[in-house]
Amino acid sequence: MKRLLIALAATTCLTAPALADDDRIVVGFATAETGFMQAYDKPAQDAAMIRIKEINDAGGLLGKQIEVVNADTKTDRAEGAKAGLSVIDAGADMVVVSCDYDFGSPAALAAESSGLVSFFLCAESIKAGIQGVGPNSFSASVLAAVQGATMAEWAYTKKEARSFYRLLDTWTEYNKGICDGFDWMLPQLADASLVGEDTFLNEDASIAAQITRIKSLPEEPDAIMLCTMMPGAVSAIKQIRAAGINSMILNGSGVDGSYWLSAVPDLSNFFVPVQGSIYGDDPNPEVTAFNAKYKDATGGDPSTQYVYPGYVMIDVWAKAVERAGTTETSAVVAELEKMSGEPTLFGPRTFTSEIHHQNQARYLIVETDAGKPGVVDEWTISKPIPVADLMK
Amino acid sequence: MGSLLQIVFDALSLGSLYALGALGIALIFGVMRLVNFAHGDVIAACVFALLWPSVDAVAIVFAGNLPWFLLIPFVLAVGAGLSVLSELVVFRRFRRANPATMMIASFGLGFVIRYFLLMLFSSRPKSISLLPTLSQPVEILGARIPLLQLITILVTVAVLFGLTAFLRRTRFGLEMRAAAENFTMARMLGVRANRVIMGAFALSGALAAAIALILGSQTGTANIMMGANVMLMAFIATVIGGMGSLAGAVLAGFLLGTVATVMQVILPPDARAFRDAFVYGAVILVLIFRPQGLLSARGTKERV
Amino acid sequence: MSRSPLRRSLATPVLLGLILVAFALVAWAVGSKPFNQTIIDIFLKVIFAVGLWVFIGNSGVISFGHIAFACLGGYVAAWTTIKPMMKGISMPGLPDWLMQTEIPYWAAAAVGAGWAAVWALIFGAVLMRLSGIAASIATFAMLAMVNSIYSNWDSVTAATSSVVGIPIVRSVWPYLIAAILAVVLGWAYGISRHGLALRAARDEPTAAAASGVNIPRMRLIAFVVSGAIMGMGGALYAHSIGIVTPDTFYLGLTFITLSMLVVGGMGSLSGAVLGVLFLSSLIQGLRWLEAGVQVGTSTFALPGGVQEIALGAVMILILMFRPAGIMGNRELTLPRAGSDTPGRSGPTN
Amino acid sequence: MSLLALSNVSVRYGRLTAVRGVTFTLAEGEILFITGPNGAGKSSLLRAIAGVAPPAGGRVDFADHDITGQAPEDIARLGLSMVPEGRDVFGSLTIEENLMVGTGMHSATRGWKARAASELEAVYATFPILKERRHTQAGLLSGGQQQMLVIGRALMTTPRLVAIDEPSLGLAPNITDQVYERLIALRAERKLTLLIVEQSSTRAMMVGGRMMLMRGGEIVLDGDARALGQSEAMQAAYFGYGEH
Repeated sequence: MKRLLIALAATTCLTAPALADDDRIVVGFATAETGFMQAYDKPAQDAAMIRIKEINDAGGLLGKQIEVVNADTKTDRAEGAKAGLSVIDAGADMVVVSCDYDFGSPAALAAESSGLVSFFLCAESIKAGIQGVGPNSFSASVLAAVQGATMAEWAYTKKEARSFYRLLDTWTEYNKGICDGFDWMLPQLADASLVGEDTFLNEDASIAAQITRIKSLPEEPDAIMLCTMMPGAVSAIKQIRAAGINSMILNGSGVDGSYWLSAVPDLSNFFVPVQGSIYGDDPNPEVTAFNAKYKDATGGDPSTQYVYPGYVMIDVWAKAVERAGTTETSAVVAELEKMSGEPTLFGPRTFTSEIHHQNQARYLIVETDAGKPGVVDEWTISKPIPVADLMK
Repeated sequence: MGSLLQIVFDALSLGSLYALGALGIALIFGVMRLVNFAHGDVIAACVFALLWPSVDAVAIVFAGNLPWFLLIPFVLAVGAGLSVLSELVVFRRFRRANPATMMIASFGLGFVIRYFLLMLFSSRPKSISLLPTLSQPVEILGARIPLLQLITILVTVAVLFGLTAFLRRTRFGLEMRAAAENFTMARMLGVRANRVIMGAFALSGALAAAIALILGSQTGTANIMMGANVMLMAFIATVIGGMGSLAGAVLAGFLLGTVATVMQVILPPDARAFRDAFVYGAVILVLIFRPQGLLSARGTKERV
Repeated sequence: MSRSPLRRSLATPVLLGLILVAFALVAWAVGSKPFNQTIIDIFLKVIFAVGLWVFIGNSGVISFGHIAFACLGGYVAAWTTIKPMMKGISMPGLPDWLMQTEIPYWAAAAVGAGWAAVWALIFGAVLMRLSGIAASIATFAMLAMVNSIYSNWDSVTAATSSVVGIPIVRSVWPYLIAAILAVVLGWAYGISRHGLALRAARDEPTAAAASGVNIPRMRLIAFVVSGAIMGMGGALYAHSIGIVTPDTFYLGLTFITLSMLVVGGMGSLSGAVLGVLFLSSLIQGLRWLEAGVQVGTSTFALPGGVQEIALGAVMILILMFRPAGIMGNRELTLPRAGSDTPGRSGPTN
Repeated sequence: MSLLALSNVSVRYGRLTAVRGVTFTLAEGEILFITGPNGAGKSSLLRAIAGVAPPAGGRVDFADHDITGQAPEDIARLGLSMVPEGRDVFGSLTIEENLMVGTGMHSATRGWKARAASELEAVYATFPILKERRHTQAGLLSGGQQQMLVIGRALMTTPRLVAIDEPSLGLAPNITDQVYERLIALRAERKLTLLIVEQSSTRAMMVGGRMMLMRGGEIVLDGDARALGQSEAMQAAYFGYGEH
């Protein structure tokens, strides 16, 4: 890993733009190496590097070694645009951009206007793709709405939840996406009802008023759909449980990971959808093998499921390049759009000319019981969420 | 009845946080006309002091494992120490600067602290189980109140009483109150400027640490931005209360907490997201009708 | 004295304009896309800092709220330049006539300036009655209010989500023209009757009030002019990266622009412009160091995050040793004939 | 041996020079009145001596220490007590608290509490109204009472020199008399040195002692108060006849 980093650093010299030539395939990472997004971009990027190394070790892509160039977005939009332009100047054939749509899109737009394929590391908004960037942009993750819909349908079917409470943190689009998917699914579930809803802000020091509203319900809801993300999520969960509310809590993937569980000791009845398990109990043994490989490369276990999309990204892109026989944008995009249920380590992936994102996906359900998370089930929503509903 | 009581507790506990924050800002403003934007970052730094620097997702708890009777003094000392250090290294050299320059300098300092924490700990929020026994609910007059909420209110009341006693009954408190009102005059009476200012910074830092302990136990996370929201509200409370007036700052802190809680309760769901817009609108209204604040400190000359 | 005061003070915008042109020429000569983007970013910051200066520098009241006007301008760009079909999806609540509007970016910048000016007039009419810290806090409350509304008004601003589809302008020239326009506007305001009266009121409030200067009204005029400049900057900012979100125009941008103004020296227009150029160069330099610099055979790189820490430290140091900023209330002018030092015509405290 | 010595002291605010090249000495136990019209630089001179506005040039010695540019609190601790113009009472503190603020500078010496208590009684004896309202917030006092308070507060620090800016401002004439009586008594008891700024020379002529006249930041006359007060030169200098 260290040698890899040195190699990366050496290729990062922004002042000497290299010209693209046919002997090299260059992947440009315009991601956050510093600032807030770094904690989200780096793990997925490490996973992407693992897949790149695997491909290079196996003889490369189209017989060429994949090279990497980096530019730091500093978790800043204006810097993001610059970073995108830098990696393009450095000869990137494909541009990888920051995990979050808001922070990744300036670089993706730069790639789009240069006619290059761009991939969001793990953005979960419908905009991270055709709708928000252009026809050459993709996301490696699954839509947030699918997470909300998955949790609603699964809790209804497997846990017989009938009364739902919806608590939305209006801080980000990701949070709203989860609740949008939940809203789409709920009316399709016979005799399931929404008994109340409320909003809060991630940075709120206390959500006591919101909790009081839940407690004033005639009876505790079966499930609380909590649409939020870190860091406010921990605070909200802790305060809900501290107030003595024991309903099951449904979440998006953003709260996956055991690193924060010590904050809410003995947390139970808590459910998260994940693309793969970091807890060593994934039904697919290859995922556990990947986790070991990740540990070798980075020195630590994956801390959340958001490591995995980085691996999937290089995987599907490399397959498309291989099939197209070139890195030329239109050919690669055409091959990607042909993928339907393409198997990957972390579930099948589908891209169409209408949507470059997953509007239906297999999710593992992780339950945290007495402070111990573990995979308890697997669920795929009964039908994909229509693009029209996602765009509303 | 039960739910009304609950709302009262919600408002009081949120107000407590704002009041403690406002007090920390007003203390320093009083003695040196500095609006200290680094206060929020001192709060965050106090929480991170419990952890060992590492950029891994899992927090390496270090001082956080101390028993409570050591943990609390430790955090208070960190807050006070960091705050005094900022005065020694930075603010001491701005005594003669105008308040705008000082304000920007304090922002610069906050920036440095924040990015230092970011470098050591990364932006990923770390979870810590601080004083976990406080997360139990308790039953009071038919309302189930989280124990921590109760403790927050009690601690705030205790801090307020303690601080009042300190300011009223001790010589240092007397000097500090005199200095807060007219710094130059106090110096002409032999009050040592550096000592009083350092004292104010130490107290303010300890108050930041108290907020850090409450926020840490309440949210279970250490996050580099965690002080920002409290600080902004506290900052506003200080002004509404009448800059330099400690009683006003506390009063306005509770008022803001109450307004925010009540808004959350009475606004219809669609408007709830706009809660903060209403709160800030109310702030502007208060300032229009009482530009000097609710309780303006008598004799405090404003220099901006 | 042979030259008139007007002609002498004319040297200030001309010199500042020449410096900006020089930056643009360097960008054009280097021809690197990211460097070009860096220069665009600097020009945008110049617009913001000059906008801030028009109000803060002349009135002496610190405003934390001006980025709200940039936000208003940025969203005007989104409302008026995105293709109607895309707007229908992301912002369905827009009125029909606005939905159908599609104007070029420069027109959007002008409309953005006008829209921001209107709101500056409305907010200003209320806020300008305040002074001192109360005024600063009220402007901050205004920023927070605008941010909260734009972050939640789903149908018109798409709430917190990025509004996309704003045509991106990557050429450096329009930004150069806008920055020079802002400088000229700021200069013209500064030497106008209103600007002079407001500065007099800043330095000698009692005397000014006694001589019949209506301070709130003078401040309101400055507020509106500066709001318009900020609105123009906000619209162009949107065109420089192609997206807008409410949190782009919040505390981060507020503090960086304010810092640039204070470091440069908020007493003078030259301070506003040079503060931007100085801090931007410093930031850029530190970023290059962070990315790694080849020294002989070894690469020297600062650890990530050092740039921000160093920036904060340098800011503090400058303020420590030059509390009135780099320019110390002086304007950049041509040296006067004779032995006089340059820049004596600036406002003094 | 002089207690206070100024040599060539000047004070500037920005480009404005308020005091230019003032030189004089003041012996222990002496009483000096500085008079002069508005804007003559009297208050600026006092502020420079007290260390509030450090002199731009020159040197100030007090009690064998060079106090030029020293912090106000250090100067106060050497025994120079200053009563600035404008009744700077601590409005939210009670009268008694106001009086006690300055006693803290002796807290390192033995028996200071007892001495502070006896000083307090002495001040109360001079101004009984202060004792009556001892627990009232100082901000609620009338102007005259505030003036008594600031003078009393200065005396509480057992100073060697008291510098007072316009002690009679806003005081009823009979109270002014009491204030002066007390000051003169203290001068006799403890060899207290007095430096008093008054706009008019009337009081100086009544009390006697030394008088200086300031104009345009400079000392234009210096001599015995009674002799000077009656001279033609005084009138001319005060109003600046014959200069323009």
